[in-house]
Amino acid sequence: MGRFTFALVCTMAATLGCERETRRYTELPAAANRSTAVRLTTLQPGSPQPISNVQSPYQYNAYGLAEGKRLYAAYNCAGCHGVAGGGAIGPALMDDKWIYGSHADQIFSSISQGRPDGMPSFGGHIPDQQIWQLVGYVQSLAGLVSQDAATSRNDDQIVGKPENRIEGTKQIQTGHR
Amino acid sequence: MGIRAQRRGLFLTVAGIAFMISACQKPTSDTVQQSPASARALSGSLADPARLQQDDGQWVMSAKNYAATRFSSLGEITPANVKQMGVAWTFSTGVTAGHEGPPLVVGDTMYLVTPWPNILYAFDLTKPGAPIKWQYDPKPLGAAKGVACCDIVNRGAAYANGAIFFNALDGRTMSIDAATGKERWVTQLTDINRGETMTMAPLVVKGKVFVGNSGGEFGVRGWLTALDADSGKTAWRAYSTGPDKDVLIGPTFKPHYDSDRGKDLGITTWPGEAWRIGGGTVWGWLSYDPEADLLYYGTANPGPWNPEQRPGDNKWTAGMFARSPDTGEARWFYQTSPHDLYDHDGVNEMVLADLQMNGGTRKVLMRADRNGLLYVIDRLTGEVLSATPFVPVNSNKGVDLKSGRLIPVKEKESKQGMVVRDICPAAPGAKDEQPMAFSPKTGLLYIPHNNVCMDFEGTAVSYIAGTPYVGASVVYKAGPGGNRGFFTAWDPLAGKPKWQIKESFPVWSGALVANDVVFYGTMEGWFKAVDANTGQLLWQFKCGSGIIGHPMAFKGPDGHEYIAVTAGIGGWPGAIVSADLDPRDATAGNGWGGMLADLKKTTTKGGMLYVFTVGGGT
Amino acid sequence: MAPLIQSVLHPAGVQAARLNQLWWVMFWVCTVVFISVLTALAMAIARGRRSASNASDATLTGSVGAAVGISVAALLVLLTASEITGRDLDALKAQNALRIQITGNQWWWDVQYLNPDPSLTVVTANEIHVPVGRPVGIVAKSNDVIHSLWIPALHGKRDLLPGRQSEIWLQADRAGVYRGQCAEYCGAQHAKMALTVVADLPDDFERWLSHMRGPAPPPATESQMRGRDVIERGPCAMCHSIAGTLAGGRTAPDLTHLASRSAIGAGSIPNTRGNLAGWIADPQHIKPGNKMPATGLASEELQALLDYLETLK
Amino acid sequence: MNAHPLEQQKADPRLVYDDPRLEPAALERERRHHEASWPDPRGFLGWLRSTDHKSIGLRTIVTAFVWFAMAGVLAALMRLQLSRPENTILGPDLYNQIFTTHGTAMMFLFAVPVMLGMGVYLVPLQVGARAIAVPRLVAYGYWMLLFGGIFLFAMFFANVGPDVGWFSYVPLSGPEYGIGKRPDVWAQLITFSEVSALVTAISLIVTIFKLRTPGMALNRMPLFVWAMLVVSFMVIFAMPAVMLSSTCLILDRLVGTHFYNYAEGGDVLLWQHLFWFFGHPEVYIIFLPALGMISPIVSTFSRRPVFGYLALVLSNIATAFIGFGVWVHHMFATGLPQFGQSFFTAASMMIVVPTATQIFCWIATIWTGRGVRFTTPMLYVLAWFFVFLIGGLTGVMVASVPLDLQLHDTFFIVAHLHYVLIGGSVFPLLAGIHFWFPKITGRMLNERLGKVAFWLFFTGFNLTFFPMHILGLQGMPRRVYTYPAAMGWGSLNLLASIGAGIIAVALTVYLINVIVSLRVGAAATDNPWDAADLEWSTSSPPPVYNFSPQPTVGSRDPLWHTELTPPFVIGLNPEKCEVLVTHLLDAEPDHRYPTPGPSIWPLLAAIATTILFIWSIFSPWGVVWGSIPLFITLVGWFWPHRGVPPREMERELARLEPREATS
Amino acid sequence: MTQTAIDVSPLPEHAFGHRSILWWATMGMVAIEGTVFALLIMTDLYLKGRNEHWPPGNILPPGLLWGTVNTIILLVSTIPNELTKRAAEKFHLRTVQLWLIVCMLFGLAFNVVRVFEFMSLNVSFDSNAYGSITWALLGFHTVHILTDWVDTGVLTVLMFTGPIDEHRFVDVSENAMYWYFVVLSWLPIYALIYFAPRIA
Repeated sequence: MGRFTFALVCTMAATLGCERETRRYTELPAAANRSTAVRLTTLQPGSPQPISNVQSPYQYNAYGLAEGKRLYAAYNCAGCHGVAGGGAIGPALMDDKWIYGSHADQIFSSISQGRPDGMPSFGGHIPDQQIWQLVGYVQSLAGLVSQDAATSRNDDQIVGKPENRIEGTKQIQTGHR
Repeated sequence: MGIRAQRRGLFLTVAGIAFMISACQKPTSDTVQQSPASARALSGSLADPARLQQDDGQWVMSAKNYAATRFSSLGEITPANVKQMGVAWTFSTGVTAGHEGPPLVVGDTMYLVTPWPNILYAFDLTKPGAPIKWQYDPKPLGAAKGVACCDIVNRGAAYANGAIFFNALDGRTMSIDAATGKERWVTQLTDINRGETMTMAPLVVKGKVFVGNSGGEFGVRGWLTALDADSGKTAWRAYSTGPDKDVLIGPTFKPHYDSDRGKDLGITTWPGEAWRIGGGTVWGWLSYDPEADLLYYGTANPGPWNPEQRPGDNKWTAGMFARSPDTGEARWFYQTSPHDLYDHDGVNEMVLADLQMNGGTRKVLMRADRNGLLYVIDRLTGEVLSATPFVPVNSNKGVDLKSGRLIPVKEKESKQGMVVRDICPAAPGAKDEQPMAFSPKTGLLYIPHNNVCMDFEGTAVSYIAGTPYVGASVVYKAGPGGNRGFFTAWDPLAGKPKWQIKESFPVWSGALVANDVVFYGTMEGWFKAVDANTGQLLWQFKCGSGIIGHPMAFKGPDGHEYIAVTAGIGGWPGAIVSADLDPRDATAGNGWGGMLADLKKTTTKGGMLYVFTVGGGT
Repeated sequence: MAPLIQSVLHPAGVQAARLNQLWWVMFWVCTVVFISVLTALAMAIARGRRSASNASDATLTGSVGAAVGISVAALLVLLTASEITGRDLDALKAQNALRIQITGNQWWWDVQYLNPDPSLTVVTANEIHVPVGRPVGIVAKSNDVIHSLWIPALHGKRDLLPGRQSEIWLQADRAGVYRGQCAEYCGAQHAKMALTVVADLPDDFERWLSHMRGPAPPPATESQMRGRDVIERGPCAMCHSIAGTLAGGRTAPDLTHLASRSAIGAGSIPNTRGNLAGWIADPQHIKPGNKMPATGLASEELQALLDYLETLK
Repeated sequence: MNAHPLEQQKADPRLVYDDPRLEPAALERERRHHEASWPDPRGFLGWLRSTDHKSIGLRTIVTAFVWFAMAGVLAALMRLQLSRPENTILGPDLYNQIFTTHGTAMMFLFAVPVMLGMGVYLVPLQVGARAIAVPRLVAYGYWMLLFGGIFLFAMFFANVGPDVGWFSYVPLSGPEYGIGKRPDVWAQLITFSEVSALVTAISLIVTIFKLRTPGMALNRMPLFVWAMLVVSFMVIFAMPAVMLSSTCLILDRLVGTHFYNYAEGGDVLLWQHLFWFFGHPEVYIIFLPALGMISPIVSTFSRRPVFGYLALVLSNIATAFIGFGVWVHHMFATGLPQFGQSFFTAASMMIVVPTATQIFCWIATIWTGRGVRFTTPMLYVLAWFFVFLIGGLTGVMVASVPLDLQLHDTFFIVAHLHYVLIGGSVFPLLAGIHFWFPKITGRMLNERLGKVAFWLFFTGFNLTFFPMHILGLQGMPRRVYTYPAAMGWGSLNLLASIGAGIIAVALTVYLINVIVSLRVGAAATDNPWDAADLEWSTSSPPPVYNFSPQPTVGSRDPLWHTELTPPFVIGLNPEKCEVLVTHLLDAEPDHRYPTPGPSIWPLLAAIATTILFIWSIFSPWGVVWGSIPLFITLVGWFWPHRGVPPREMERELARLEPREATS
Repeated sequence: MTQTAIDVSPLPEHAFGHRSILWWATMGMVAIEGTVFALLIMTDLYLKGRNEHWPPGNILPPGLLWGTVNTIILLVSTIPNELTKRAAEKFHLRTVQLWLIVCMLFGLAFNVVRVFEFMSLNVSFDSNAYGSITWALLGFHTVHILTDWVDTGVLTVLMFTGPIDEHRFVDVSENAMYWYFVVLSWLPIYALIYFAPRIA
């Protein structure tokens, strides 16, 4: 018994020790803590810090974007934002006006946290991974992702240009309407 | 231009209409007219809406009267002098959403509910420029905007016994003291997390406030609720789907057609538990026949739009109920669109009138339905007397008068995953909620309506509470002729138009008949006056924004006739502008994007109340 | 549970039996042809080695012609057999048939038992029950790509084509459990898209069907209640349906009677509590590429969820 | 008739006797002259510029075998994964890429090209021509094959390997479900290989029609040439279908057209119709050349002319015609009306008749031959009878609509198609390589190693694929990356995987034999097998100009009928590398034609085309901008080097014809 | 035994028409492209059969004007084409040069009108299957017109700059042949694009 306890304590100490002695200069990969630095405005006191340019892990990933597109329909996003992102109950996603910002982390927050004027909060209802996929797809609606990776048309009624033919939007406005 | 029938004298054999009921009685309006302003207000505050509705000087409910005629006999404005009409005063609501519904005038006060944030304004009409007397802000939840399908509109308030009743978007009905603006009661009726909102204008009958929910595009289970006007407590609630006891179907239920008879049809005409999320909301207009003591209202579309997810007749959606206002018991039901294929809600207003038909007087209700047919129905039994298409229709072949059923067209039926093209009328229907008016003088219905067809693809959709439950990709396009709207004077007896005005955009404003002049607005922002008999354009005024509001007429404290209307583009079609949608997506705004891209270049958003009078000024 | 039967050579229904018959006709005729030709070849080699004497060209032409003629005759036999079988297969269509609509999805089967009375419709997934001795008309559809429904013990394949609708008629003549599988390559998890077919005696079948019409039973214990909460408030309801709860998703299999099914993940693994837990915790490990994400439920939530799911008989 | 002097009248060739030019010394002089004049560019640049059909044909064969080897490695990986149930060596994503790339490479980069490559090498020799017609086009075709293959495998290694099956059914390969660029890679590979095959087919047809040496009337053409002629026509009429369908697919994916979008009026079965309209003839495109190789081998090693020449030719043609009428038998499971079922069952079974005819003709040949010589090529051919019979008979089963409903898309089909394609084509091909190796390289392949390889291959092949028939009947579908242990398919799969290992060993032995024999093999004589066709009349390996002097023929088996020594052809100008163009039917001399020399432009044009094809996966503008360099290279290609300036030409014309000047 | 030989030196060094190698190679191309055209036409008819209305929805059939103008241009262009061919076969360099330029002008006119044709189709290639196949038919034919036009252009330049020998005249003759193919293949496509939507 004593020997067993000793071994156990040693093992635990060893594991803890390994953990403790790890010097992680780089914290977690950027993707994991993206949502912390979300800003909805460029206006900052003092000298402005750069707006985070965290990107969706699926920005250049065709599979992730296609999954995003599937989820956009599966989670009824299309019902509010239009089949091709033209908007209906919710604002248009294909134009250059992004009320809560067009950066990946801003969109992530909008989906995850919800927004006060009617955007439901999907955090906890869908896994973060899928939110990131949606982020990538939503960006593709406004031409903010690589055209090579963007999805093409669906085998459905055609109501707008396929995402891989949407030219990138030049000027993105952010802010409340 | 519409057809001008020569036999005008012949069909003006209108025996009586609901309006006439009031006309036969000793008109209270005379006394009201003579009484000083304060007296008018007093008499108004004491009066029951059943009596007030007969007073053409006031406008105490959104449809003007229980018969929903939107007819005012005030005759100061005539085809001859309407050209001199000008703006008396205006008021900016500061709200940029669509302004549906009319203001009310009770005594010397005008009441106006804005779209969300649903602020109720009272204007003192006795003072120049009608300053704000008080305002009431219900502070509805912003999140409610996310579950309002077709812009964050409000279709008006109702007045009774010294209180204004109206609904806030987040599902509250409230009673506000008409004189002071103090809250009497507020009742929370819906849960926005389930997608339920409220946009309709309540109706007050016999001390009860009738309200219904909205959210047919969110898998809401529709209902009509009667609230006690004094306390706000629920008197009864009648669901539009589910077991008979929920629908308040009992022994007194005597529908005219076989297909509406049977036990628990609200369950058995649905697959599985689809009835729990089956729609049939009550967001439109209510009418009331005091003589028969029957309340009439329509139930909206079944959800989702994709009909393949809900095989069966989907009772009791997309139809109309007659109920007792006291107990809510259903008396009869008629389904305009059994197993609705195209979002053809049955909520359009029902105009009550007594028509001379087949040698007798029939008590009828008339409804210009979304499915393109103008129904004339015996309002005591629910029997369809006639159903005539008033626009080009290819999605049905009319009604089989024997069985009462709409005859569907096979090739226009939805096939999930396939685009079915050129369905006429489209989802917004030949006519949506924009109410028509009926003139007992001409015997004509004045119908503001659409000329819209669509391509439709049903898609599988998940029910996720609080998210849209539609399951369709739709694209609207102009119907035959290329104009997207009409303003039609319809002869219900002859079953054809008397005259017709083509409008470029859907005519989404309500209609008003003020004696011989008919008023309506267009989405470009023109407020138009036309001759009730000929349809000749008499006068028009360009408002600041497109008009989807409902014009109303009243007599000011100065004894002059006024016409009021709200401009402010929005609503389902106008959301293209008001919500700044992107028409490069043809489905933007649930289908309007493809058709109304030019609306963005035509008008801008912004709500404004306009009050006109002959000569203008005060 | 009976062993899974997914073999052309073990027919359990009239259609498959006819095909099995045809197979053996083909097999024996072809075997005879095969042996004859090889014998001829062997004789030719042997003869050619023995003597260099040439038969006359006319004789040869006659022999070759005769051989071709015999081949054609054998072919006609097979053609006739095939034709007869084809007609027989078509003969099953019946009025009183059970109608099932099967819709292919990547990578699972959506099943609906159709009924003229819509409220008697039954929705389930990945497992069908059929009554023994009664024709079943299956309406085949697809929601995404082309799949193919194949239950070898009962019948051949029928493609599930998007934008089209096809039919297949079959009948089980022996009670038992038969396995079907998607036969048209349909993407990443084509391999794990199986369908369990249970052939019940007619009474059992009716009992099963009427049971299936009911909603999920209400949770009885606290843990089960918590489990239902996890479904309704958590990620499950976004995709799955359970009649009687708020869950109304249609992008994933219906779970109303999940516990009565024998397998999960469209035949990927047997439906046991442990497997179910593993599946929910990390479905991508068991069926890589399938559309169900890891949901990251806490273990306490997972246990409650399992408690509830086990009640969905 | 006011004929222009330059418009020469058809002049008759003269039959000359006792001409000084016929002295052996003179003939040798002429040979030297050819040797000196026919360009044989050396060095790496020369290799890039070469337009010699033997050089291109050989490198096509070698390249195709490289793709064969790579696709074979992929096959081995698949067998490794399937060797036991629930195996996790390969995940579904990789497995699906592997089986697609395997199928695609085997069909498009190996089977068709290698057969056409054999044709390019052998046809001009067998018809007695000095060169192939339109050689630069053939060179271009080779480069397209090379770049296409590099493209496919490079993409595969970059994890962009196609994963939608070699048939790429929509909508799985379409814009919605065919995610990323993987299906585009497939579709463009098709374009590469089709362009290559089409230009080669044109060249072969023209060669066969116009360059046959005098005396080789159509009814004296070797059967391999007949097979290549029929196949080339099949290529011309079948391949456009898949080019069209894959172009439509790319358009659907890239710019959003709706050919296959059922929601917008397209159709998913349109793809299948177009694909199988190509896909079924494709099988015969692969199969007929193999039959063409069997005839000379059977004939040579039975030591008699093949029996039933006319029947064999007609069978070839009949197969081609029927082959175009049975594409629907790949679509039985989609649900056909009863009438269609009967029709396509009958048509599909009918194809047995020509095939049976051929088999019986060969048996008759052996029967009446002067004893079979059991050389390695002959062993492969005899094995062909065994395996192809199985493949053919299972084909009959599959042709029956009802039975196909059970067998379709199962391992039974995998077995069937490998018995038909490997059995039907690769066995004769390996035989053919053995047979013609001396001609191509000048060295004999080692018979002993050859026989070892043969027996290993024969055993391994049957061990691999025969169990698959049973697996299919036991219900194992195709294209699955794994299967549950409970299904009981494990042991047969293991057996098949072991068989696959043996095949790998067999092919390695074969390869070793080739490499070793190339270095130390016995030197080959001109006609080591004592065969009958013209290619055996020239040296091994043949010179650039193939023959000097150019032989003519007087019978179907020219080398066996030397008693009718046919005359030579003389009078072709070696300076201009002239070939003799003859008449279509009876091959009478018509005119002389200078064959275009080596050129770098086909390579440059192929590079430009490659850029265009790959660019067009990413942007439709790739087609527009990419066509500019292509245009430039094509102008460079066709810009003539011979001739005079127009003014000079005009002067010459005026001098030749004063009348014209006055008019 | 006396050695005999066929002396082919008296034979000409070139030939026109089906005697020439290039003619057969061109025919091979024509066969391939003709097959593609035939398959495109089959595809069009197949899709037409799959759709209830052709064109679907309220799309108007293509405007007849430009297509008909182009058909006329094409048909008339066969006259200079034939004249070029005949001149080439008689080695009339000047005449060949002249008619080649006329042919170029016809081609130019055709290509310009083709732009208007595309604009009057009343449907986009990405609207629906009808639009896709209609654009594909017209587009594929345009590619032929364009390439043959560019080809003729190169040949024209060549006939002015040299170097020239007899084979260039054969080239001109083959080029004219190919133009006939382009013209002939247009006629069924014209009927299909412009009249099939008007019949059903």
